[in-house]
Order: sequence, then structure tokens, then C-alpha cells
Amino acid sequence: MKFGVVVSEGPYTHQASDTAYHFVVSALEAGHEVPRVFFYHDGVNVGTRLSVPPQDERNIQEQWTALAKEHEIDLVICIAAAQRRGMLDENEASRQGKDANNIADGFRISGLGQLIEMGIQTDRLMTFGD
Amino acid sequence: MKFGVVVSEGPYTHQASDTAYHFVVSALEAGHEVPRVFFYHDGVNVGTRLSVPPQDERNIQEQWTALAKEHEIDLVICIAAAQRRGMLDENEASRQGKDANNIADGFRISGLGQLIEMGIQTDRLMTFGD
Amino acid sequence: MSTLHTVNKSPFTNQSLLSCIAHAKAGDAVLMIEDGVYGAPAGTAVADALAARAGEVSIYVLGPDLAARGLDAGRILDGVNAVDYAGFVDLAAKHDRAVAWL
Amino acid sequence: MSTLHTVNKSPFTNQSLLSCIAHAKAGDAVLMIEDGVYGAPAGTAVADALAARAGEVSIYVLGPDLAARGLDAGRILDGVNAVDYAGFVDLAAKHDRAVAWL
Amino acid sequence: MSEDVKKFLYLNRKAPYGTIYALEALEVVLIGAAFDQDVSLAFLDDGVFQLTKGQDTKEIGVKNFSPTFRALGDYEVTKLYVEKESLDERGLSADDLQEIMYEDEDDDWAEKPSIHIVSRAEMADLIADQDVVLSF
Amino acid sequence: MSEDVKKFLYLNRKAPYGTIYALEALEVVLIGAAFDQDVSLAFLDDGVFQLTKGQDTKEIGVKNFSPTFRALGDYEVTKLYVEKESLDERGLSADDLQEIMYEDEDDDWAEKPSIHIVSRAEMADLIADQDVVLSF
Repeated sequence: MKFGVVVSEGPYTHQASDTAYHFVVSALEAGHEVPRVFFYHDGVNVGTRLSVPPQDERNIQEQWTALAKEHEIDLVICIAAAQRRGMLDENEASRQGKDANNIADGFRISGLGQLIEMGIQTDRLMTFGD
Repeated sequence: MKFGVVVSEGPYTHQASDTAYHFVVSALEAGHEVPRVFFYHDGVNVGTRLSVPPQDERNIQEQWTALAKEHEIDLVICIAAAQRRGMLDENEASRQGKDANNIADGFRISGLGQLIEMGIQTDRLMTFGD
Repeated sequence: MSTLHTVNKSPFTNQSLLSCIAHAKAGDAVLMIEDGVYGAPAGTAVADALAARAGEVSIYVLGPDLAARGLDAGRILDGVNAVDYAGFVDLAAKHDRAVAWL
Repeated sequence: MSTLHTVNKSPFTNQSLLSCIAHAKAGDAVLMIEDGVYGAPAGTAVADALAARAGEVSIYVLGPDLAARGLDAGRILDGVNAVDYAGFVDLAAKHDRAVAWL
Repeated sequence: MSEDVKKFLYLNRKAPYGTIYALEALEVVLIGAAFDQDVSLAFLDDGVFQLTKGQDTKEIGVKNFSPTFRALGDYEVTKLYVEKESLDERGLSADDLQEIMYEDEDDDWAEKPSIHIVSRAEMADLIADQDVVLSF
Repeated sequence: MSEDVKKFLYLNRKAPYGTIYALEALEVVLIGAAFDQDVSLAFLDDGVFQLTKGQDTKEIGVKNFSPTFRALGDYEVTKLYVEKESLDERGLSADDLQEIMYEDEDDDWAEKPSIHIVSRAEMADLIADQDVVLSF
């Protein structure tokens, strides 16, 4: 079965991104597919490569990046939500005249259409938020 | 009278940073002092210079930067909360081996001691959060 | 010695307003801000709980947040007074401490 | 055709669990996760509301979240079953849609 | 209805302005309208506050997005369900909500109301009839 | 007590792990302890869940910070007030909470409990007695 996953809250601040991660790991272990995870609202903050969590805590961004690489999951950060919250990739930074970008490896920025498409193309849509 | 102000939620996501801004503006207009605003929890995200809000919305970071400049308000972002959430200044970025930083003009990163000090040195502590 | 309590959550979703008024003391003030202003109108499922304390505790609501949400100031509970941001500052200055019921 | 409902907020603070069980239909499942697991123990102020629907609606709680919060699995309401993350996935696959009561 | 069309429900349970969920939900609805799915919007619990008329956000300095609901008909989003029990608890009636109309192309472009007041039981039936539920 | 010492109260009303507020509140308490103020911690509403014993976060992959409460005595943070009504509503009693002790330097280092179960009225009095209240 194909699962689509939405993550709506920021890392560490809310448990949503952790629960989503454990859900996706278990779904893949059970033989299901997770073609895409869509990060919306404060969920876009999961994709920053600038976070430095304490050494005895999990690194949420690195967990997602590694999982996506291993299982070819498309990690999409919503562009409209990202712009408000200061999440930019190299292209966006240059287009907006900003002098830095902060998107981590394995994440890409795209539009809300990717969320709707995920809802159409998967069998179940799971939302993790607040 | 001296007011200390804590902002605990991120910009746009929650109204807390807006309400805090209007409170500080009104306090200054009434002749009170606001020596420091302390950004904690997701409040640290107020200080990113990479946000690009829609043109018909307020720019929360720029509002704070301008107000701080005009009234010499010390805008402090908590370092521990900032590290988890990927908010870094140039020093921190270099110390942590990160290739970019994102703190806006007028904000500085410092420790939680600045919050306690603000509580000791002001007459009223106001908290805006969720 | 008295306290200004602020509540910023809808009382239909969150228990903060009820907890706040259960802990406020006679002579304190409660100010509803942000989504907390939904507690102000008369005729709701939470109005009685608030009205029951409106004698010994002064109840205020932030006018700009009321207007934003389309709540008619004419429909708020008797004894609840609207203030603007300057009035919010005055309340904070007048009471000895501020407690946010987040 | 049935629904998996998820609730992730403490029922002592937030109305989501009550709204969820008021909208769940016979044959649906409700899974409490994250801070939602505080709804699972017996003997609380919200236990009766949940127990009243535990016959026609299947009630589950996420075991890892229970353990994190120090809630003894032996004290949860009769008729509420604990699942792990794999069980969560199975519930999502088995029902026709998932609804998150955020 | 073609097999490629799914029933999408936007579940709105939060008040506007205090948090951004209501605004960002509306942004999804507008983008989603281009995908020609069978779209409904549900407003229950504090979500019913999104539709109140007379919203004036000038003094809080935040953009008033409530007029956008009146434009939904132009995007062929014409089914807005509002729960009566949620209105009642909040001291609201249908008269306190904005009038939101659409032109029915199947009925000689007659103007019709987009908002339908439904009972809690009908809301439960609506949820149970969906393929995809997006929660805000 | 010197005039430079203020009464600081940390107001804890949220459960642990679902959100970060409880953990980040504790981080403030630890740093704040160095400032030699008169510090109290209040646990009410869902905040009482922070102190439950037997927390095991291994499976959710999040750090268990509950042992840190037992170290507060070493930081001279020795006044933890827990509201009885909040415990009751949640089906909890004092026995469900961690034992948190400190050594009283004014009483020949006798071991004493840091947790005091108080009524709602006493909690209201405690709040009304503070100079600075930090809310989490």
C-alpha cells in the first residue's frame, strides 16, 4: 500500500516529526511504500541543515535525510510556508536576493500542488501535526 | 516602569510575536522602558533574516529590527533554543562548522542567563507564547 | 498586591481560561487576548463560568483582537471591558505581576 | 468502509479527544498518540466519556508514547488496546481513511 | 464522476489569526482547486470562527483573509459544511457568518449559497464519505 | 533576604514529550539557579505529568529528561509545588510521582522531600506571592 505523509510541526518543538518518522520506518519495514513526505506549516523547519541539537539528542533532519536516501523518499518542503519562515534553497535565495540558504541534503522546495498530488496518488494520507 | 518581554512562538505561525510587538510599541509610547526582549522556544525564529513573507503581509523581523534600532532595545535570541532550531550567527556557524548563518540585524545570540537577568532588572515580566 | 492574568486560547478548545479563573484571586484582573477573546461574548457554553467570577475579578478583553475576529463589542458579557494595546500596558503597570496562562 | 482517527492532545487540556469520539462512527477506530495517550488510564476525569464509546468504536493507544510518559499499561481502561508503531501502520492500512484530530 | 477523481475534505477546526493554520489551509484549498477533485470544506469546533462576518484586522496588523472565502466559488469550491452544534456552543447562528455564494453552471448560473449548516451526525457522515481528509 | 533577591516562580502547565516546553523550562531552571534568587517551581494542570515516575522514552527516540528533576537539589532548587486537584483529575496520587529529595544545609544536611502537594487555593496564594512568573 502507498502512504502519503504530511508533517505540520517543527522539529524538537513538537513530537509530530518524530512520530511521523517512526511511522514511516515501520510502514517501510512492513513492505508498504512511502513515495513522498510533505512538510507544511512549521514542518518546513525540519529541513534546515543549520540545526545543532545537543549531542545526546537525536538529529531529526539527519534521520530524515538518511531514510530518504535509503528508500528514495521525496522530501518536499512547501515553498509558500518556507518563504514565511526563512527556509530557502540556493535557487530561492538567489531569486529573493538573500545572501544565504539553509535547506538540508535530501529535501527539496516545491509547491502545494505536490501535497494534492500526493493525496491523489497514494492510498492513505497520514497527517502528523498539532 | 521597566518591562521585560519574552516571545515564545515563531513568527506568522502564532500571533504571540505580533501581540508582543504591539505591546512594546504601546509601552514605549506611554513612556515606559523596554530594555530587552528575549526570544525563547520557537520565538528564536523571529530573528531569521531569510524570511520572505508575502508582499501584502507585515514583515515581523523587520518590524522588530526597526523598533530595536529606534529605541535601543536589546533583542536576545536564546542560544540553546536557537541551536536546536537552526538559528546561527556568524560566530556560532563557524564554531559549529556550518556553512551559513541566518540571524538578522539587530538580534544577538546569548544565553538563558539574559532571561533571568531581565527578570531581575525589570519591574514586570510579560510573556507572549502558546 | 494583585496580578494581571492573560489568556490567549479559545475556551472552547483549551482549558486555560477555566484554570486561570480558578486561580485568580479577588482584586486580580484577567485579560483575554488573541484567540482568548472568544471567551468574551455572552450566550456561549463558557459564559456562565466567566460571569460567576466577574464580580471579584476584573475581566478585560483586547479590543483589537475582538475586532479582528468579527466579534461585536455589543455582544460581550456584562462586566467585561474592552481595552486597546495602551490599556493592556496600563493594566500590566497597575498590577504587581503578570501571569500568562499559555 | 471505516476510519482511523488519531488524537495527539491531552484530553485534560484540549477538547480534541471529545470532538473525535463525538464524530467517530460505529466500526471506526480511535488511536491515542503523543500527549493523547493521557486519555487512556482508568479513573480520570475523562475516562467515562471514552468508555461510553469503547463498545462500538475500537480504542487504541500507542504503547511507546504510554511508556515515555510513565503510564503503567496495567492501569489503562478496559477495552483500550496498546499497539506499537507497526500496529499503528496496520491500523492505517486496515481502515479506509485516516483523520487526524489536531 | 471519473475514477481519477477523489473526494477531498479539508477539516477546519481552528480559529483564525491566533495561529496560521486557517490561512495556510485556505492556501491549500486554492491550489488544490486546480486539480479537479471533488472538494468539500468542513468547519467544526473553533473552525466555525473562520467564517464570521465583519472581521477587521487593521489594529492587529495581520492580513484579513476572510474575503477570500467569498472567492471560492470562482475556483469551483462550492461545498462548505458548518456544524450547527459547534455554532451553538459558541453563541453563533448562521446569520453571524459571511454570505458565500456561487453560480451553478448546471442550473443556468443561478446564484446559490455555498454554506450548508449540518448537524454533528451529518458531519460524521461527511467525514466517513471521503477518500482524503486534510486536517488543519 | 536581601533586597536584590526576587521571588521567581516557574509555572509548568504542559505535559512532557508531546511538546518541548517542559524540557526547555527545566533548562531555564538549571541556568537560573546560578543567580541566587528565591526559586519555586509550580506544577499544575498537565504540568503534573512531568513528574511521573517510570518514564521510559527509548521507543520514541526522545531523551528522557525526568531524572534531571532529581538533581535539582544539587542546584539548591528545593521547592516544587504540585497541585492536588490537577493530580486528582488525572487519576494520579503523590505515589505516582518521582521521589525528589534535597539535603537541608540549615538542618545538619537532613534529607527532605522537595515536592509539596498543595491545594488549588494554596497554588493561587503561591502565584500571588511572586515577583516574577515564568510560564511554560
